[in-house]
Amino acid sequence: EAHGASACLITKTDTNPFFVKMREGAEAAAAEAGMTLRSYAGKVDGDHETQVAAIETCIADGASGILLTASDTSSIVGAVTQAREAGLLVIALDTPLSPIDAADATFATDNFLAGELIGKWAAAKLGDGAADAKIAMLDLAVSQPSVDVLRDQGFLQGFGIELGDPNVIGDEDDARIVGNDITAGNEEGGRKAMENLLAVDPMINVVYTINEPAAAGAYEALKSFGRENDVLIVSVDGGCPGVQNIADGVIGATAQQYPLLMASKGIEAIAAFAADGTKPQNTEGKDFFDTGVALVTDEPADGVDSISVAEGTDLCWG
Amino acid sequence: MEPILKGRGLVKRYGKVTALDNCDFDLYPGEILAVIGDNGAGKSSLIKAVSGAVIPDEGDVFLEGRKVKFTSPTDARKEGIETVYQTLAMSPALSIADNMFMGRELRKPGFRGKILRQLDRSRMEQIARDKLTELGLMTIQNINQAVETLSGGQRQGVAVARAAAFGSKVIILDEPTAALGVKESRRVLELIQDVRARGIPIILISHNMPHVFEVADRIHVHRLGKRLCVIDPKDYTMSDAVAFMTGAKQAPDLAA
Amino acid sequence: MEPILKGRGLVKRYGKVTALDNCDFDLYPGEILAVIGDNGAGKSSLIKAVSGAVIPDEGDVFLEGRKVKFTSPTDARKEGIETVYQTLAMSPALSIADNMFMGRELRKPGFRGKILRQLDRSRMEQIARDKLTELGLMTIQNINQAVETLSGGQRQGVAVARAAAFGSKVIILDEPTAALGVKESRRVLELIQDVRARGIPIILISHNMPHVFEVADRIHVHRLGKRLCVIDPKDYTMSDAVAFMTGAKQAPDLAA
Amino acid sequence: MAGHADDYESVIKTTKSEDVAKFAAHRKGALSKLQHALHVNPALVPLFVLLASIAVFGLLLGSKFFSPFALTLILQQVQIVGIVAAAQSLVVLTAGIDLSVGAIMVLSSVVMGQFTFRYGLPVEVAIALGLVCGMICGYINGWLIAVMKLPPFIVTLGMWQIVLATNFLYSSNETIRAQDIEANAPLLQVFATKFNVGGAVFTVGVVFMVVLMLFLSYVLKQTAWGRHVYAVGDDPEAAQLSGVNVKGVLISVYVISGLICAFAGWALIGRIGSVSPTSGQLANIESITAVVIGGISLFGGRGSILGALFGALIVGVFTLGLRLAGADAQWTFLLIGALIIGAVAVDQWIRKVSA
Amino acid sequence: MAGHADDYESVIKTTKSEDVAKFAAHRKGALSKLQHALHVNPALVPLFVLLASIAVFGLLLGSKFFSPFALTLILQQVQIVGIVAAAQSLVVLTAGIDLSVGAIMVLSSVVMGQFTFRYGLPVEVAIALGLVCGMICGYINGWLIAVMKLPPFIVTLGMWQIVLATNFLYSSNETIRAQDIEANAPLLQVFATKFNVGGAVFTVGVVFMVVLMLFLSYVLKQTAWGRHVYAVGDDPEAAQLSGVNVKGVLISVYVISGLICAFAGWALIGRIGSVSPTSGQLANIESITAVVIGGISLFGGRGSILGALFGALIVGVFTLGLRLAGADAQWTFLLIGALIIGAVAVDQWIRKVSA
Ligand SMILES: Nc1ncnc2c1ncn2[C@@H]1O[C@H](COP(=O)(O)OP(=O)(O)OP(=O)(O)O)[C@@H](O)[C@H]1O
Ligand SMILES: Nc1ncnc2c1ncn2[C@@H]1O[C@H](COP(=O)(O)OP(=O)(O)OP(=O)(O)O)[C@@H](O)[C@H]1O
Ligand SMILES: O[C@@H]1[C@H](O)[C@H](O)CO[C@H]1O
Ligand SMILES: [Mg+2]
Ligand SMILES: [Mg+2]
Repeated sequence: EAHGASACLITKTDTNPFFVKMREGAEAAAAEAGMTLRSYAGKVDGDHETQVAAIETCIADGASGILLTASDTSSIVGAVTQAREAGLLVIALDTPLSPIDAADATFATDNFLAGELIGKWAAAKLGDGAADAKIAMLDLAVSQPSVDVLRDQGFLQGFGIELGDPNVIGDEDDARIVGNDITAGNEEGGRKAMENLLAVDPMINVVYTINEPAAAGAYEALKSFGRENDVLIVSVDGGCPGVQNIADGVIGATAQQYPLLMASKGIEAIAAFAADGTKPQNTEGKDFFDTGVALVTDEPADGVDSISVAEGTDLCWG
Repeated sequence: MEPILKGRGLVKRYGKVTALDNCDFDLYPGEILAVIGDNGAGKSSLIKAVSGAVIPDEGDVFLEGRKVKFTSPTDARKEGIETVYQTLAMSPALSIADNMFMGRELRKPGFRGKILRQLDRSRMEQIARDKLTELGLMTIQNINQAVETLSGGQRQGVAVARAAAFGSKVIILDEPTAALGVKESRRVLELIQDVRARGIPIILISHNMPHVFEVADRIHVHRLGKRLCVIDPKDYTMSDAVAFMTGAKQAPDLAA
Repeated sequence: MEPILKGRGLVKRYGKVTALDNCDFDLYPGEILAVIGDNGAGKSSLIKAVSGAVIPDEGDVFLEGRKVKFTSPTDARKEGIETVYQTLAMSPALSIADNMFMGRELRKPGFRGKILRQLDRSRMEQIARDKLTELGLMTIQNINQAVETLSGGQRQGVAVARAAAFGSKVIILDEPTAALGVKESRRVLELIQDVRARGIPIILISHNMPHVFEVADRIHVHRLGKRLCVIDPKDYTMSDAVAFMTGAKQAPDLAA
Repeated sequence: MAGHADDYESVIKTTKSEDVAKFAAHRKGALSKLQHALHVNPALVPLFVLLASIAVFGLLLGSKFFSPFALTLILQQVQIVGIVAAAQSLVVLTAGIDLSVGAIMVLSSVVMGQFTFRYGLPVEVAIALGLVCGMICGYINGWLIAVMKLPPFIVTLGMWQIVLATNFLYSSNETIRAQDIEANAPLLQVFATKFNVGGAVFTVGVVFMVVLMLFLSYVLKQTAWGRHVYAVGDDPEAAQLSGVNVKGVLISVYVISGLICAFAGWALIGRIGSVSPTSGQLANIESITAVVIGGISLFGGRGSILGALFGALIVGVFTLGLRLAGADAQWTFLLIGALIIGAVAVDQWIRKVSA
Repeated sequence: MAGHADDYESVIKTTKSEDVAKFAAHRKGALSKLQHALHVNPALVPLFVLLASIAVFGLLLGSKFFSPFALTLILQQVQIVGIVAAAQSLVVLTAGIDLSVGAIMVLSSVVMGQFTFRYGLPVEVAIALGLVCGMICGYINGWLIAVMKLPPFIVTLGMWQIVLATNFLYSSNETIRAQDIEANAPLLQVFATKFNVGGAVFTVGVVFMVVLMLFLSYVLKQTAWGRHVYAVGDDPEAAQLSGVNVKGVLISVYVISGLICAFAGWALIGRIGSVSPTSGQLANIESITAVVIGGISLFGGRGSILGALFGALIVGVFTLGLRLAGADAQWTFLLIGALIIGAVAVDQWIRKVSA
């Protein structure tokens, strides 16, 4: 019986609506299972020390399990091992640890796959034009955290661009890439980065963005130069405002993830573990439990599976 | 006669140090009262306590018989008490004119002054220049010089000029001539006498006995944080005064 | 006789202001040289230029006939030139003893001093107390008091005591008695004479003519950034000196 | 008892009509005049650096950089930092520092947005309340600093966290989308309104930044309050003793700073279209950078507010210039670091030469 | 010519044997003694706040908080900030500020790791070079500040960006995994070595932090160099005039600060197991917070370095306490913000009462 047990949710930050939703999902599931939930978050993306301290606190607090979206996927392993040795179930959410089996289980979207989907879609949309596309890459931060790298590289691969080192952003030498800039994952950064790259080449026609706030900012920049209608913006997350932005023509397509699902599944797993020690199983054929990623667009392209904006709206933040 | 400015039972402690130890103090209308005493006797602390610069731990201050509670020098200035502190209280990076008019700037007449609240710089500069010339501070080459570029004596001259220009009820001078040259000191003494002639009483702290005996009407001798005695310079010699303040000689009763 | 400290053609400009205007300067062994002049005449600038506190724009300084280039007061101190600046140069938050021994702290004997580099606080405090007592600065209640809590005069006393304790070749005093009381000033004058008796020459800047005429062997009159003349106090009266320095009277030739 | 024997002081009474001493003026022509100009008006130093960097990038990059397009882009990119830097300058002139500027800006913009959309208040009222929100935050800062006498760094460090957390808690991190604002409350985006002046595109936000700076520059130089701000920054004790209401000045500075930050929040909505609680996280560091590159001393009391405008523009010129020159984000980050040091070194050097 | 008539000064010659003046001592018993103790040794104030907050959380949370595990956990959680705060304290005592501490720490740890793994150097050599790397960064800071006379805020702001970007560029954002380090270069993790003292678990890192603080406290109070650090922070001009080698002191302070940061980088490897180039982004703000909560004045020259240790611990106690009490992250940030202000207010208040 999980009643009375407690669980921890540790996110990268809690200033991102993605994680806010994740927390809401976890809270609802915990309430249902009669468990208490403590949530922790880093101050900024990449704030690794706060996550380590949070894991230690969970151990001190006597929690049964931890849901973790790691900022630094390999450095966190030491703390995670300590928690597991102390008898806690540790589940990685959204971001797999490295190595992936450092956690008891992983409920995640595949961020590389998410990038790949929007890359493929963009290439398909452009058709022959893909050969001489002009691409702006709007990334997250100079520190290049792992989501940043995975999505960026996934997009390029999906678009058909040869990668350099797949662990490093910006080392490709394909002439179609106008440049990379960083957005901090928000509107302000998105707009500025877009402007910078437009100044480099005003004829950019494909814009990859790390997330939907950055995409919204990029759109404002394009709009101020009157180019909002001839540029394809793609993004990742599938948050409700982001999906709405597809309907409004701001974004062409987004790869949708399901933070609520990840969180609720995670809580269920901890509840089960607390009750009788069972551990969750992986998705068939994968080394993690795939909560799925779906491409959302109203302009489906050949060879790329997608769902409509209407479906996306139903599922958004699901 | 009722003192214009009066202190009773003033106490000021700084941690373990007692700077004012139940000290009394009287300034009568129209007089020049000199305050003398050893270094560290508590003279500056006394005038800070009566001018609002420090709030005494105990004791009362009376202005024209009314009990007053100054919580800042601005309060005292509003009552017409103007003080030159030993540290001079100037803003080093600002100009001489800015410093002289700090807190009572002149604005341009008409629209620019009333609505745009624009300062009348040229008038302030002119007045500042005049006041300094009165004091014979003629080596100042540029009225817009920052105060921090003035020599020690020039700086002191500016502070004295400011007090003399604005004091209406009481003017307090804490060692106004300490850094001044012979010529400039003389001008300050003349200025002090001018001010008294205008009917404004003055408190003068000084270690210069000839100056004190030249201009003072009464001399308040301060020792170990309190008023030891008050003497009339016509009845005592400088030697007596020094002997009292250093404790070499028994002081007379408080009288005078 | 060769001057022990000599300046030739010294120039120092601050923006538009010329503080030293091709100034010469001589200090002879064993003498007390007074420097007098109006406020802003450039006296402090002169001694700063010869003690390394400012680097003159032009001109040379000679110590015992050798040309020296001091780039900081430490250079001058190493040569045995000790200066009390007009601003006193104290660290307000540190104690009296810390300030007196700043830059030449005493370490404990043996292991604790040599290896652990531990300071010998009690010895430094004892010495500091002795030096202050010599100066009659007896109102200081606590040798570990921070300098910022001292009265203006007490602070000046500490600075003078420091210079007198450490100067071995030349001691320079820029208005050392400006803030001092009668008793404390007297002690400083006595101290100056003691120091000369030890054979160390002294430069004394002061606006106090009686003091200057009492102790000086020669008087350097400074005016408008240069040496106007040098007079022997036995040949001239105070009135003469004041008249020269203020420009009221034509100065004699440089002689003396 | 005034009779001491040698009445040497009487000599002086005869010499009252002396003239102001005049030293020989030394002038070295044009260079010396430039130096003097720079010395008298230190805001010219960053202006000089700004023009030099525009010239360098212009030469390096040609018309790509030296176009109305690129140059007005820089203005648009620095507008938010520029406005916040105006607030920061006031605070820094009083020897303070305000780490909470960005948080206040964002909270104010969230208040404007949420009050309109969540509570359905008329947009004008919501904006007014957003401005009041900025002023309240500023007042709390000012009160703690002036009355409780706490150090500004600590107060605003604490307020930064408090205001930012409040912002996230209150907004639940929800963005209000640009399209919704455009449809329902376009006044929120008024700072984005564009107009064309000879090929160059300006926005209301840019004009606001420039006018604000000029206005504050006037106030600081030409009014009593302005002089008091300098005096308080220079030596608060001396200011107090010479009759300045130090507490009043400090509180007013922080309130005005809060108000300006709230305006920056409004301008931010114009710039990014939407209301986003995650913006402005670097506004404090960026505004301080602008202020210091602009030659305002962090120790207070020295510098001209126009310098901060030039400082913001210098950073803007470098950022865009380096991107155009092909530096990637990490290299740009590194080079901006070097620029910060370099610009201040040049400033220092010019001042020294001209001193 | 010494003969002026009234030889009033001669009076004094008879009174040489005066005693030190004694004012009536006023004592008010225990409270007054406590006040005096706090006044004389201001580091006691944050210690007092620390003990009070431990007591409060102990009462609130009971054995969950008041266990050897939780209490030693706090020590482990603050060790990095504590070590960096030691470096920061030195700099702040000279009236400086070092924003680059976190970046130097991370770059040094990356150098230690990469030199071992990328170039195959013996781990001892790599560690030594990492320490040298920290000292070089510190030297550059110190040189720019002492010799070029640039403001510390700006220099270290620039260096922060430069060092951090160098770190990212050099490391290609690659983490060196804990397992690899454990297998091949365990010396890198030596700061994580644990030992048990009566149920409480301490690590070498924690001991290092405490010993470092005690050592620096000795050096600052008992050596000439320490007094010079205070003098330079108090009034550099006065220090220069009274014979302190101001440049030398400043440069040495920044070099030592860099060295301590490099040690923090080594300790960081112990703490997180791996070498991660993205760590330490908040170390500057956190160390400054610790320093100021610890009662060291940002204007230099005042405060005790042990205060910084207590400051770091206060933040650690609050953070863990609030987490255990169930506050979520934003509420924790908000309350830590309030704590920062509150702790300094208490400090100020105690000092005022006892002044
Ligand atoms: N802010 C302060 N903190 C601590 N002690 C102080 C403070 N101000 C003054 N004192 C102490 O109070 C005593 C009286 O000082 P005060 O300045 O009033 O003396 P004074 O008579 O003006 O001396 P002087 O002639 O040297 O100016 C001194 O012992 C001084 O050390
Ligand atoms: N740092 C500085 N910046 C600008 N001007 C200065 C500076 N220091 C001194 N001056 C100017 O140089 C001139 C000479 O100053 P100095 O301090 O040498 O005079 P002084 O003879 O010592 O005067 P006093 O007797 O008042 O101390 C003055 O006009 C002063 O304004
Ligand atoms: O990993 C997370 C999520 O996937 C979400 O997109 C928010 O930003 C990233 O940091
Ligand atoms: Mg005094
Ligand atoms: Mg002088």
